[in-house]
Amino acid sequence: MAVKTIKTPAVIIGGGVAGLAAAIDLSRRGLSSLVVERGPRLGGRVADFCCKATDSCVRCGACRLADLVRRVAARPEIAIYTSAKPVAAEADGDGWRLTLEPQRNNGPAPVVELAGGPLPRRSQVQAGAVILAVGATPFDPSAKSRFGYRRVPGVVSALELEGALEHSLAELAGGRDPRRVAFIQCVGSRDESLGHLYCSRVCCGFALRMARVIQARRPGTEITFFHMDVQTYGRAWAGELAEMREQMNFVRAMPGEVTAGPGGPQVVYAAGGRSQTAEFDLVVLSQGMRPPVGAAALSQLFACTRTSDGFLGSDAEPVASGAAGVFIAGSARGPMSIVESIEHGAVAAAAAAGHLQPLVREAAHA
Amino acid sequence: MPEVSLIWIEEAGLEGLDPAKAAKKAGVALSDGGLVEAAVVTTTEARAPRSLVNRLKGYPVKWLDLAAEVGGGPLALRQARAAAAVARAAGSAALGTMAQRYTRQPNQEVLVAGRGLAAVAAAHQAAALGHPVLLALETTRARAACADEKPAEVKRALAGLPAQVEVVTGTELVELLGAGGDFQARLQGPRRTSRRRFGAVVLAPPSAYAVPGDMPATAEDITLPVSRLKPKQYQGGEQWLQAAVIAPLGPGATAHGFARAVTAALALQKRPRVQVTLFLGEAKVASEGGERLYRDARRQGVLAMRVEPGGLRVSRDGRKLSFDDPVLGEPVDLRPDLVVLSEEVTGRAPAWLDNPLVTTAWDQDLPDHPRLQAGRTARSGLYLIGGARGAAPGDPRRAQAAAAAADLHGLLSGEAVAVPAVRDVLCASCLTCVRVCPHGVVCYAEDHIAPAPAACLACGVCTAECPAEAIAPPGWSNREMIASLAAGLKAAAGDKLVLFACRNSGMDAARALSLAGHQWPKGLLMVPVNCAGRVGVQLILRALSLGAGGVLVAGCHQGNCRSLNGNLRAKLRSGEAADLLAQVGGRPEQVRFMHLASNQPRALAQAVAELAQTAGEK
Amino acid sequence: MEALLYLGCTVPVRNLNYELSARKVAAALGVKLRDLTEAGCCGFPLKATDQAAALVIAARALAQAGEGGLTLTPLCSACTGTLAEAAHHLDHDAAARRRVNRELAPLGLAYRPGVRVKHLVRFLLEDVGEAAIKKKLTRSLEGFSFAPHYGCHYLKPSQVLGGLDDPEDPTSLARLIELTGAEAVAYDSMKECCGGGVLGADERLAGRMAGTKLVDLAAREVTALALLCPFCNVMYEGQQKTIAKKLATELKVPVVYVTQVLGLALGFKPKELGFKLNRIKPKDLVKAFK
Amino acid sequence: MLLNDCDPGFKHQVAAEPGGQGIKACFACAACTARCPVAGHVEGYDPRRLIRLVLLGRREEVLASPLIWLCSTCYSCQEVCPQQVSFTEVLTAIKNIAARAGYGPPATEAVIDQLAAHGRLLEVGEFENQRRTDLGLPEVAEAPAHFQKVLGVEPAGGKS
Repeated sequence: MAVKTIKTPAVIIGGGVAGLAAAIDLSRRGLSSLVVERGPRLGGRVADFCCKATDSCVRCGACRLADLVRRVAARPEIAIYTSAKPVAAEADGDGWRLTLEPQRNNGPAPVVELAGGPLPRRSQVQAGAVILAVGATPFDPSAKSRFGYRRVPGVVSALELEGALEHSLAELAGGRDPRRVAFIQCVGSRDESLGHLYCSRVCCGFALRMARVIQARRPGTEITFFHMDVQTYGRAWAGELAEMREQMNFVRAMPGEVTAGPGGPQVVYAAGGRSQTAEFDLVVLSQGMRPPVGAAALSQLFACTRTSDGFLGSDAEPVASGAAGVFIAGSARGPMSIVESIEHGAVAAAAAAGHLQPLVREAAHA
Repeated sequence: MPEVSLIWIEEAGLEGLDPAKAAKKAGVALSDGGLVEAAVVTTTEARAPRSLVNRLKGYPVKWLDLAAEVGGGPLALRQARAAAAVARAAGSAALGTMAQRYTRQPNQEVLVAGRGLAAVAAAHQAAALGHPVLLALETTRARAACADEKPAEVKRALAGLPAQVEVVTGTELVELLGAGGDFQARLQGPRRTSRRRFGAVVLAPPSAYAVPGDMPATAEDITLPVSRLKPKQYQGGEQWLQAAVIAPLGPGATAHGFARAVTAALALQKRPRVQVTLFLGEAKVASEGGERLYRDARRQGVLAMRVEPGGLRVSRDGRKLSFDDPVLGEPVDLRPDLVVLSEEVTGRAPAWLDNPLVTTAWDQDLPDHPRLQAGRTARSGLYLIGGARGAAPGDPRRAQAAAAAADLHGLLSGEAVAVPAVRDVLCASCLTCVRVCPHGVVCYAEDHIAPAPAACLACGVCTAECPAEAIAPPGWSNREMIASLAAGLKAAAGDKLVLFACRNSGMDAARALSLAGHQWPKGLLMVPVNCAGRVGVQLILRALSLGAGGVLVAGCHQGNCRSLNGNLRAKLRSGEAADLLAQVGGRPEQVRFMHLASNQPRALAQAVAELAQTAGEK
Repeated sequence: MEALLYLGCTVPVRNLNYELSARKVAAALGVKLRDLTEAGCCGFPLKATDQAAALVIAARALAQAGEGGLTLTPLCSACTGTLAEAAHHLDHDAAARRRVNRELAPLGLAYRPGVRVKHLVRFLLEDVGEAAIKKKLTRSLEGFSFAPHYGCHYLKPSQVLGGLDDPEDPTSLARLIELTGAEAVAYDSMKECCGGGVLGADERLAGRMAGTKLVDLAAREVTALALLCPFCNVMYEGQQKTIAKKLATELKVPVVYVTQVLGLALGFKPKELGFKLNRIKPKDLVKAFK
Repeated sequence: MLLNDCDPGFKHQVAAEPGGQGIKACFACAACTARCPVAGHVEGYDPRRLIRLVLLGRREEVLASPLIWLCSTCYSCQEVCPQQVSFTEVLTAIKNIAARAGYGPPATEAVIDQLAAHGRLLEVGEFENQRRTDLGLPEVAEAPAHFQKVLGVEPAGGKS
């Protein structure tokens, strides 16, 4: 059976916010694209994020996904294959020839109407440019076993808390009503022992926003924020942080361990030059970002470089990959926020359009 | 379809004809010339009264030499010819000129004003997208960089600019009127002032490094800002040279400012017998490579010392720094031989940008607005990038420039919806629309209200706030909305409810619910709006009078509104409607407002269910 | 299967029950233990004051061991740690290796990279394997419970000793204990250090440190504390009375070696495993298998 | 305390000692202190504080401190350190410097004497070997000569 070949100016690997933003930006520039998403739905990790607004918007950007999806769906020049993954790639003239393979997915079904759908069969794609927007991978906190993840009841990851924020926290806290909640920052970040010599940038804001939601829903909930340095950025944070310092307990210490106590998980940390133990109902581990799980395979597939932190791309340039015609968008390039990923997607698209320009001209002449 | 008016000007050749009959037959309304959604005028532009020509300027008008069309012959024949000509002209006014009328062709030219890498990059990107660009550099030397950039880099970037970028130097943007698609700029050149029109404007004002105001005041002779530090000049002798590098300490400290301080500390520490103590509030390592740099500095021997805000004190002579070491819990003194103060990138938006009379384009909280990224300001088509936006030198500025260029390209290539139509006959020139337009689109020029051609987001705030029903984006007039409300409510079964939902939040949430198979109350009518700010008191009350038992307005969260404060206006107007309802003996809880985000479908479902219950209670 | 037994200083003099049971268990599990005669000190006691000398001393033992190509299996965790660290250091640092070999030359010895050091218990777990051990067991210790004490240098520093177990959540001893049918007790102070390292510098401090675990276990019904290091034994068994006195409390926590537990399950009599030499004996256990 | 009076070279000296390399990387997160079993028992014993004293250059205070000899070498601090400071080894480096500077604990001499005399910390004489033989254990031989050579000392009396 002949393998179908799809021809497109640009193929975007990854249908998260960065990939979608790149597709929209390309189409604004008059360039069609094919978005290839491994999972069953668009949106990547952001699709699981809820709104953290309390009395006002906290600028997390998660709500932006809806308009990206809406705009992608409205543009016929953007084609989408979900449940698809590149398994082979070779440079082909100025462009790339990719082989896509269908992926079996058991995850949640797509909840947005889309142009396109699951990749039906193994297919070939001929593209002038490739944008890798595969996102970062969250650090698995069980690799830092001293924090008791999956071992001590009531210890959860920040992403698990995110998933439960709209529902019941009691389930996370093993049935207890969580009135005492601790956040431990930098789990997997700023950690040379793991080779993670970078700050994941978004976790402080993420944790503090969730802490605020918890306090807004259950006034009087005690929040303890174990941190080394608060990494929020943006002008609005300065004032908000001052407010939060009044309402929450900021402890500047990296805890030593989390153990199971009679009334909930206990955090062992240093204060006043000695070890202290504090008991909580819920301990949230703010896991950092790791390079995408497939970074090694992708960098091999597309002959692209990795940053010194192991993400895709190069330290020297924002979206270049070291391979002609291959560009990196979003947190596959390094830790970044949702809003930053959207912007980064546009920048990658600009670079890809620059690469495509001579090709487009040639095609017009031919 | 726009409403087309027939403006009948009596002149030779039309004697005896009945304007009303002609209008009726052609299916248009006869007008005295005030109603200008679209018009057919029975005479040529040259023959028409000047006042009428002026009034109709910029609107879809079919000038018709009716006398010529009608010709001679029996009155009945002339009357029939007149009706047919008017009908034809009306069709072309309504359809043929509609595109021009409702979405006037935006000017494609782009002005980039400012200096430095961000400016050059924005010009380059906009040109790459096919726009003619005027790059107005405010300095006389083209390659002059911002104070935090290298001139050589700017020179390189300038050399790479494509041909469709016209570069002028020594030229400053001193006044800007209009909005996206049609800006009128006044440019002050070295010799003369010129006016030009542009479709979009990118501002990249100069940026520089400045020492934050909360730095301790050490003696002048031992104190330097990072930008003036030459590490090679320092080394210790028998005694160690003690240097204090002070990173930004306050809550506004940025990762870039921190990285700069650490870079200076590292360079100094590498000098022989120099000991650097680096004071910091929070180690802001969130910049790329920031953590590595910080580690390298410590490994080199830099002593990193966290101090609480205000915790770094200076002796009266400015030569002794005192602080409490949080680790030892002891007071520590340092008599530095050198104090290096870190700096943050600063850049100011031009003062005129902050002028509320021009527009609410800018205030300092906007850079964080989740819907005003890519350099956008509140004023559509106007972009502010670079240091004034907090972007650090180098790639962040290029990235911002690229994002802004992509955004303006989208705007000018017609992604935005059409401009609002103004019914001059109703307009009292109260300027409410000019004042409330969140995007600076509605301008007042040449004695009439003149919306810009590309920048309108059809948020409808002007329509909701206009006391005279004189302005509306096409499709969003009260008349049209009420008509669709009436039709929708008529078709609705059971307890009738109306949900006015912003497309950026409520509608997305509703759509997610619908796709997930959510069972809405049978009588629910969803009315999408581009912004909750479109929903004024009148619409709410009309919905109730048309039979709705409850009205819910779902707008974005505070600080998330694409139209800045359309959501807050909607909240205010919902409250007013509820109050009015109470005054006439109704139940105020029939009118509700909620803040919502696109990813909060559950909250919407709950609010609608509660509204249904309220409506059902009667 | 063969291994090179490293006795160190303390075991062959003070912990004969440990040595006896270890040799019996190894033999029963088919491990032929060869003795590294003339081995002596591993260098640990000198590390604090003279690392360079400590390294040479460790290298001496390693060099002796290296000749046979067998895994060096100490019974003492401190010896394990010191020797493994030294081997790790010398394997990765050619300059240090040259320095050390200059010192060893007059002894007719030289360190060559690649000497493997494993605590004997780890050797049993990894080289013999849990399945093989299980097959050889003839008796069930069901009804008895042991509190495993891993100590420090059996697993840490993980940079050198990693791969066997997670020092933050160790399970290897518990698994070994459970092979015998006995219960491995999970208890709060499981990861506490015995304090043996500071016994020489501050006896009171060492006692307080060991006391934490002893008090914790005294409150539980465990057959015995099961350990695998003579240093830990000094603290938990040797010092138990003194500690109890200092803490003004009653303590009677029986202490056994993991090899003794294993020995019982392999069918040996308590006497053969040196239980006579246990100062605080798990009487029920001894009685049950008499 | 005046920082100018401290010795900035001290941290470099510690870092140059085997095991001391990591000290300067410390960013004072306090995970080590949280896990130190000695810190809980001894007032003032705080790994993070000891590191800070070295970094500040309070040389004499560190070397003369009785605290540096209280480490139980459990390696807990080293295990939890995100910056690979390896405090147990850093402290070994500090102790070595202190010992060379004459601050060593008195027990050192005795240890060296014992090793020089027997090649082991505990003497294995006839009595011990008899006991071993009775239990069916092989005899153990002493090899002090090796240790004398390595340590560069003569046996201090006793039998050899």
